[in-house]
Amino acid sequence: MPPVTTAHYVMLSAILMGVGLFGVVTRKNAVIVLMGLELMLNAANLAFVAFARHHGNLQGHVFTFIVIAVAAAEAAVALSIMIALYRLKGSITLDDAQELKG
Amino acid sequence: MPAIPAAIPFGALPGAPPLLAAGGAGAIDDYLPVLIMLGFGVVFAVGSLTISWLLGEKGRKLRAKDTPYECGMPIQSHAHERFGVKFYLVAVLFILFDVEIVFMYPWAVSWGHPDPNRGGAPAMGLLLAEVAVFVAILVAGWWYVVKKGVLEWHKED
Amino acid sequence: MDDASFWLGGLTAVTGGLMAVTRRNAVASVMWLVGAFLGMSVLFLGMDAGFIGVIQVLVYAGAIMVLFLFVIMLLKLTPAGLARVDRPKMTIAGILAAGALTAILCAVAVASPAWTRDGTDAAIRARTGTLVQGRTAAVADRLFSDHLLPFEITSVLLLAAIVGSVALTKRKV
Amino acid sequence: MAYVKVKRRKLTFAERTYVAPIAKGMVTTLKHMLQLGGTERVTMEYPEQKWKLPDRYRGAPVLVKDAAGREKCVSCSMCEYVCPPRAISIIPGEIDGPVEKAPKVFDIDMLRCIFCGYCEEVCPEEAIFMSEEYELCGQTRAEMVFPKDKLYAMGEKFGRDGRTKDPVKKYDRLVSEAAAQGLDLTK
Amino acid sequence: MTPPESAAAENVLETRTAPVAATPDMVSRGFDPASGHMLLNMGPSHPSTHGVLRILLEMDGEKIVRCEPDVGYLHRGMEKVAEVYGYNKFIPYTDRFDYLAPISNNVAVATAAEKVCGIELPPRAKALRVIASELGRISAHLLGVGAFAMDIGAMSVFLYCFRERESIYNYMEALTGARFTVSWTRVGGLSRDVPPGWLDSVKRFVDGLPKRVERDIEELLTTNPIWVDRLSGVGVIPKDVAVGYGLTGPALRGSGVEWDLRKESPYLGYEQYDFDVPVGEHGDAYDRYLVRVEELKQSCRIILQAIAKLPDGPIDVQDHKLRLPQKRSVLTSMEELIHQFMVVSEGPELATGERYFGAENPKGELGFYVASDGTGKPRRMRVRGPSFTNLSCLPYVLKDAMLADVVAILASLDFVMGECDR
Amino acid sequence: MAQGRLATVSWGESEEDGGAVLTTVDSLVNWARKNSLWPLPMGLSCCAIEFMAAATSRFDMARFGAEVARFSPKQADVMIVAGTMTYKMGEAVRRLYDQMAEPKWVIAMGACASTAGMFRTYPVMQGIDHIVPVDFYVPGCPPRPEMLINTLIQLQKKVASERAHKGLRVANLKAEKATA
Amino acid sequence: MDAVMNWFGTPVGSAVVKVLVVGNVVPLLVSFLVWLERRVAAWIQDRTGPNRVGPFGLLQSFADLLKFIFKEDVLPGHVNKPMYLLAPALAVIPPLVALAVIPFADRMMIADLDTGVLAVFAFSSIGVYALALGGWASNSKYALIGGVRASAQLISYELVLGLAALGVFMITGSLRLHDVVTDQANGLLIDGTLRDGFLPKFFDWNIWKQPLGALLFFIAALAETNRAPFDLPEAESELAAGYHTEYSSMKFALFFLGEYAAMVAISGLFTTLYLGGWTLFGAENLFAGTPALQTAWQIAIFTGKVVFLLFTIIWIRWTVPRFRYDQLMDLGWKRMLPISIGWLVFTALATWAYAQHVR
Ligand code: SF4
Ligand code: SF4
Ligand code: SF4
Repeated sequence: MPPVTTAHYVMLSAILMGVGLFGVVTRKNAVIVLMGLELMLNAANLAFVAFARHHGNLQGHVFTFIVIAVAAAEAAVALSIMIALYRLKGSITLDDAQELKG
Repeated sequence: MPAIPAAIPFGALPGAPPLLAAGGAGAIDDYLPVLIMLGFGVVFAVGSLTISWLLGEKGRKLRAKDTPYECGMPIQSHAHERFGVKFYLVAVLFILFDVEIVFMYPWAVSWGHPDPNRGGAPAMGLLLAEVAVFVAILVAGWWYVVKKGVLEWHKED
Repeated sequence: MDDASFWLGGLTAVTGGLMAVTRRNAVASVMWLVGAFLGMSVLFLGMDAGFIGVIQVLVYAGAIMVLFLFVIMLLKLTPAGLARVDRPKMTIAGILAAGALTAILCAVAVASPAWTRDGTDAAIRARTGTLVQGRTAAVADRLFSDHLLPFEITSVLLLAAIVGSVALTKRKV
Repeated sequence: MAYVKVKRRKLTFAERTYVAPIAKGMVTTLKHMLQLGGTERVTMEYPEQKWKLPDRYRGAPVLVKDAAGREKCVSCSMCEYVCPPRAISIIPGEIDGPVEKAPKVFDIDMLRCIFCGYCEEVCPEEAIFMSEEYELCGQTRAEMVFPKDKLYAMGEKFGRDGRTKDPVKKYDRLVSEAAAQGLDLTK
Repeated sequence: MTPPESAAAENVLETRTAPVAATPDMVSRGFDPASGHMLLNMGPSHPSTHGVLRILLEMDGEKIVRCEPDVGYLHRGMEKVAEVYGYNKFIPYTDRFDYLAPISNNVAVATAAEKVCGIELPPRAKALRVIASELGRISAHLLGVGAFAMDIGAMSVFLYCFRERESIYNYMEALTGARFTVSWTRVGGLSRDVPPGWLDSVKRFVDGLPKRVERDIEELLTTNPIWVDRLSGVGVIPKDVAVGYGLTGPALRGSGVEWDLRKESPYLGYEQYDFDVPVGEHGDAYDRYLVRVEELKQSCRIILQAIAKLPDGPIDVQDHKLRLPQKRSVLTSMEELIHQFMVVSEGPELATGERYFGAENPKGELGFYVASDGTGKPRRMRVRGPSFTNLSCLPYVLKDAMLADVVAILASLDFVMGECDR
Repeated sequence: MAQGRLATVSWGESEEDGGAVLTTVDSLVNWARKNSLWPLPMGLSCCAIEFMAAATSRFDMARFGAEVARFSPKQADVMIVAGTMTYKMGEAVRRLYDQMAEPKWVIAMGACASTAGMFRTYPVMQGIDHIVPVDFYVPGCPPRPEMLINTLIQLQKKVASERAHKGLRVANLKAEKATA
Repeated sequence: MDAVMNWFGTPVGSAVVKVLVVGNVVPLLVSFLVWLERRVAAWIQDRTGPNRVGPFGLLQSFADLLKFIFKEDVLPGHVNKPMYLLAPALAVIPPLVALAVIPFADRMMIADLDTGVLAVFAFSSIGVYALALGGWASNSKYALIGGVRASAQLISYELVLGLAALGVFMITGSLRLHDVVTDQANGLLIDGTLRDGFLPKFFDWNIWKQPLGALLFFIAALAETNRAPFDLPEAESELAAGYHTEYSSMKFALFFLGEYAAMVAISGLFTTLYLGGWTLFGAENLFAGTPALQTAWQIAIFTGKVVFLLFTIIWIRWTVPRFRYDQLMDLGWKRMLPISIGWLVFTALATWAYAQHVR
């Protein structure tokens, strides 16, 4: 097997990004969509750290750290919105949310 | 001015290099034993579940065994009913505060170890100021939560 | 070691992620995703980002996913509930979109010699002098000196999130 | 009158912090652990040690015979009548000799018996007694219905000096009282 | 060899794997499945329902919206038994009412029967009955407090309480021959007098009891903030509500109502003793706990006084229509033998009349309404079980309570299902 | 019949079982089972108080490892029915019995559980063996705590003489597969 | 043969050996602990406790364990099977893994991580899933309420745990647990001179420098391990057996095991953070000449401290009543959280002042 290079990490990151995207696009359940999003964020983190290693500095690490924090905040708020929505509508499929718009 | 980095209160000597602290090795080497332990744990758990499945007494299938315990009565309504939103709020607050605490840990390391040799370490005064702001915001969040009565269990949300 | 960790972590992460987005049962999704994050953590460790690896477990697997689990338990998202892939058109679209994205990114990665040829350990060490070690103290020093502002902004963001979620979920504000 | 309001003490700050009262409680439990101050261990190692039963203890009911080995019970059925759970069933025997009829069948269903002692209380012949036996258990119901001979055997074994072993010997007394009047009942 | 019952059991095993549900149809009783409320079934086999009480809770999240107690899991047809078996044979059954203080029930039912025909007991019998029923009260309150503590998690206190109760069991055993199903009283007297040395050892025990209670119970609970917080303000029953539901005993006095039959309508010479009756102020679980602990100590006082001035004399009314004759005389005198047969088979002859008598038992007012037609068996005997009445306030106290408080509230009411369902 | 302590009923380790010799596996399994009889307390009425007393300081059932009362039937080994069982209660008892995991035993503690004792009345089930198989009947109303502990010891003996390995799933895997 | 021996010399090999040793000692320790719990409970309650199985009843836990193995393995039809099976496994793995980071003698630990305590927290945070899943998958009301409450309790006190421990690291300046221990073993540095000797070394323990922190940590640790007075998840009498109501045989035993293993782990962590780990005021170097003996001696010291802590935890359990759910949450969020933040600020200011003073 060839030695693992930055390219490998980037490819892995891309695959994970794809998986996340797949979840986001196909799933109707908002909670799972959100999970897909978290997966995509993580894929990005992976790339960050890979680049940090590639460039021999810690910027990526710091950045990832902060991204994780932001992800937590994002998850909290997004799920809160869902709860509020659920209380309003009694379900949380995304289509219902679209109705809300109109 | 003592020879030892002074800012470590009550006196700490830099510890001797631990045996397994792999000098030049990467993080994965440090963590490998943990992974091994994890593997052991998995084997242990799965193993004991399997063993008890194999060695357990063969029981008869009874309809009653497939109903949950409800003090000996038939179930009254489904278990997965709606829960107080309180629990959810606790979880939300937990992750937010948890993240804040996670930020504090590296800060504590910087704070307790302002080794001049390490280069680029922030000064103590700066650190103090930073954390003051941070803690103030943390406390503000906490105060808001308490004031909103989120943690009052006797009141419905 | 690094290579093994890549394959192990990568496999876990991808499997976990795939399972997570395709499970009918939302709770199963959460648990698969937890698995994916553990794999991801192994990947970080493989890149000598020990601190990030641990934080990944602590925050993602140990906190954020707990929140997801709570929400699912709270909202009765049982298997018979809502969690279904039931939009065939969207499924195809999803596969196409995801596939395209992945393919493009992979192609870029493979095609870039900077990442392949110069991306090995030896090459990086030769280029930067040393392999960067994401130890706590190092990350901390960077965070509290150069990246002061993001740090404080994050705290404000967290505060906003607290206020936001409380305001959103509490009925009587 | 003598109604008093219960006092509800306000907890002091030290008590409010949980630490002080818990520490106090821990001292108490430590005393118990170390058996200080009248808190000795009271466990009785049961199968080896046994509780000394008081004289009046009401164990399983048993039948006794008199000194001459004659059945005292006359099947008067008083006990059968009074027994609240109706644990006793008697089939009277034939009248035989100077004493009245002895029971042909005398069963006590030990699983029914509630050890109330009413049978002992009412028996006009002092034929049935509450023994010291309490270590009974059985795997079937049938084996716990004790027939007459078993009850007599238990009477031999578990009768107690104060009560069953030395009951008022009615028959003997009747004999002696009659003898005083010049009659000989033994014939 | 195998009795038919066991054979039946085998069959049953094969055929009855899933018993048919026989639960109340909650929907017909106003439960709305769409409300999102949860129905939680507590009991009959539940660690904290003290026997076989069953409560159906309709809950909104953690809050109880409605509560339906379901009693009768221990209904044993006691009143009917009394009508068939007569007064004396009913006494063992009264042991099984409030089985935490059987001797108090014994005393109550015998006194009730005596009241019907206006029998006056000899003073020694009265005093002994007082001693015994106060011992019963101590033992009941010890278990009440101990079980309360156990439900709140202080397991050790429960065992300390039981340690003290064991001593009471010993005295009961020495006095009556059984640990707690004593069957001690008879209409018109007692079955046995106290054995030698008994009074002294009871005195010694009662002397030291308050101190031990302070050490083992109060020290661990009364000022423990966990305990106080769990109890105070929980399950509040205001005065008027308590009176309205007809609560009695510590449950009533915990709400601050000054009512104790030993003071209000003294029987068995309770007026001769000097004792206090504790009452609460707030009517919450903590008050009920305090009242019990204090009552326990007051009982010790009563016992000491009663022992101090215990008169000599007979323990029975000397009436062969009521009490069994002396065994010795039965054995020798034909007349006495006939009396014996009559009393056993006909039962004690009481006057004709109807009368209610309530005794202040550990759980509250244990009342007997006796309708006597002059024979040895009551025409009708109605039993007023304090636990039943005390439990009737459950829907009130549990409404709007939190699920977590249910245990504390139940334990503070301190009921016994044997007496509730009878 | 009437020799010796009445309680010591001997179990047919020899004749009826065809002289079965207990294997080492059996003795190991039985050793574990008999020393860890966790009760499922069915404290229905007065006898429950004596059941509790058996667990308290003086009698201390814990000495035999049997103090861990589990209210969840799935975790208990021996159901101790202590008290009067009414027909109304019977259903619940039976359901709990069914929910217990094998191997399980039942002790009918007290006159009421064994035969209904003094309650020959309409609401009371005349003995719990109408709905659950009983291993041991304990007379008494209530039985002394010692009596219960004695029964527990007898039950231990009974457990020790059982043939355990035949019941284990490993021994039945093939048969299970065949039926499936 | 040599190859095998050599492999044991490699980091991986030695790690495997240690894992096997620790992994097998911990269940042993747990069984001892269960026995201790039952005996201590008995002593407190004037009883004898299990004394029939083996000497002093020491084999009691093994009998229980074996019984569970041979008990019918009920897989009820009403549960969500994969999650139902996953929960007990998740209950037992995290504490085991957390133990891998704790040093039990000088340079003796399975993994010496530079994230140290964070790693411990990270692993133990996975334990929440055991309770939540156990309750949820059981599909039973008692279990569900129990599980949700238990997990809410766990996460709430995780915060306090984290905040309380922070003070130690502000002093030590390293998350590495080995450093934390060595930092407590030097003696006090007063006015720039290092005071050696028994007393300074005694007062070098973090429990003296961080008394309130230690107390908060200890209380939070009780809550994290579901011990009295925080043992509501499984002992709250209104919920029967709580989240593991529906579990039988080995699955239940695994919950049990996991809980006690968590107790061991958290006691080990407390010992490391506040009680000087394997050190004993210099006495830990008694056998400096013979490394093997020295290590054994240090392990003994460490184990002694841990057992003492475990004993204290048991002792508390049999003394106090239990909190109510809302009181517990109030205590965590409204009292311990602000107090620990306050303590944090105090520590920061104190160390800062000290640093200024020294400079
Ligand atoms: S003791 Fe009572 S229940 Fe037993 S046989 Fe005698 S009268 Fe009947
Ligand atoms: S035992 Fe006594 S009461 Fe019973 S039948 Fe015999 S003589 Fe009569
Ligand atoms: S046997 Fe006696 S003590 Fe036991 S439940 Fe029945 S009546 Fe009560």
